[in-house]
Amino acid sequence: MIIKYFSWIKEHIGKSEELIELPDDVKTISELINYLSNLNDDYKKVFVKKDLIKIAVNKTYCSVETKISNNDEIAFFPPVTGG
Amino acid sequence: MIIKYFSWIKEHIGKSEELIELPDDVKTISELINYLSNLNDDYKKVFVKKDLIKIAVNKTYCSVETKISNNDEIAFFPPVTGG
Amino acid sequence: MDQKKKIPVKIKIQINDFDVSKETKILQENQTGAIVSFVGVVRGFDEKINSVIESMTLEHYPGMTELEIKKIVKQSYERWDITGATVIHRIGKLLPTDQIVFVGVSSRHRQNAFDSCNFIMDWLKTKAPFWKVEENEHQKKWVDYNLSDDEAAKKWSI
Amino acid sequence: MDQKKKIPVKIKIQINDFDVSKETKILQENQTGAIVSFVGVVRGFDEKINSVIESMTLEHYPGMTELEIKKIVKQSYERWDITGATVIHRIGKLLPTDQIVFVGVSSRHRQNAFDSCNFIMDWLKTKAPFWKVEENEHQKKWVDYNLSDDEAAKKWSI
Repeated sequence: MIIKYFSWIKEHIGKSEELIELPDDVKTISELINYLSNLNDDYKKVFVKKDLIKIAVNKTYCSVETKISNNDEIAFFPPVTGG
Repeated sequence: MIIKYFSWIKEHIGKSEELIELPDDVKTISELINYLSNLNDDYKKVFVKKDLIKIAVNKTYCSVETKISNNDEIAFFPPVTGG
Repeated sequence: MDQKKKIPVKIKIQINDFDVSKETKILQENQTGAIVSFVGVVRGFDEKINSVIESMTLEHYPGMTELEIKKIVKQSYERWDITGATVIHRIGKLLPTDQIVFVGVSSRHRQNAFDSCNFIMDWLKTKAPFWKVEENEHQKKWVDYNLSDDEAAKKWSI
Repeated sequence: MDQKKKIPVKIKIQINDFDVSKETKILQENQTGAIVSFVGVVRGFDEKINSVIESMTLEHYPGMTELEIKKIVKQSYERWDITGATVIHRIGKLLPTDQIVFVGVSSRHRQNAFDSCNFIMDWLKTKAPFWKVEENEHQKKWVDYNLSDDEAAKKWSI
């Protein structure tokens, strides 16, 4: 699974993109967030701000309940500020 | 008094502008319209379409009741179609 | 709202074409974030009279036109917080796809720019003394005014 | 409304500047009477954080940005009778008064052009994945999103 990070989330986590092998018991975005948060404090500090984070699966907005698989591209980013 | 005509009104009356000496008993736009309509048929044919004619005194919109004097510039024109 | 505030206002009635980029750039300055502009264009067919338009000629009432547009722009900047406004209207003979009118408004906030530009166009359509005559090889026809333009202006309830 | 109708749509994400005149001209064709365009510009001061902006850098999510803008434009032309739409958004480093975004919509009737351009901007502001960071000699600050942008988008009730 590819995970992409943008804006201040990218800076807090220290990378713009990473490849992970999705554990079998991680089946939703919500479970992925828990999994990452337990990896280290950088993730934890980002994901406690859950209300400020938007999520996309395969370049489409989704919610924390969305089901995911190892082939998906996930993105975490703040509310957008373009225009 | 200067009277200006625009668009199809100018074409029907056959001139874009004329100078007239305002008779003493013509004190409003309404009276001016009656006065002109009695001059000849060209005016009469235009001014029967009173509802389709806009009026300005000294370059400001006005109504048929507006008082006028010999120093004024009057204009008769159809509803505008610019933009 | 400060009734005395002055903003840069440019009003031109001209035969020549205008350059939308140049006019937009003039409206950009340090504290402007948004520019909304309207460009009106000569169409090649008049659906109301089902007729091809080969050319169009615009006449106006010199002096009164400028006064009326000034009034409309003044109402616009008294109502919305805008930083600049430009109105350019062409006169004379124009061909299909030619630009007729430019209305550009700048503001710190985009909705003010959208609303005041929309307002200026609606009022220009019903108040500024311009008249169009549409021409083709068979006829010359003064354009009838649109009742819907009166309705459009009314939505601003002034 | 014909759900299958196709109109010319141009969507570009680019580092380079754009030419408003050129983009407006592309939107003009025989049966278009009205073009409404929005230009967003970098401001030199951020009032919310009371800070001078010396430069701004825009990043985006390649691929998703284009998809989201396409969806917004599609909703726009399914809702209004428009004849063309162009969205150009710049990325990379920009300076005060630089142009950031162009949204242009053409239509036979001006109110459709005003409304759909306004709609596209409101939705682009809340959906298209761009992020701005404001820079000056003392700091680099990711721009906070505006709650008022969410409110603006809601007025279209979709």
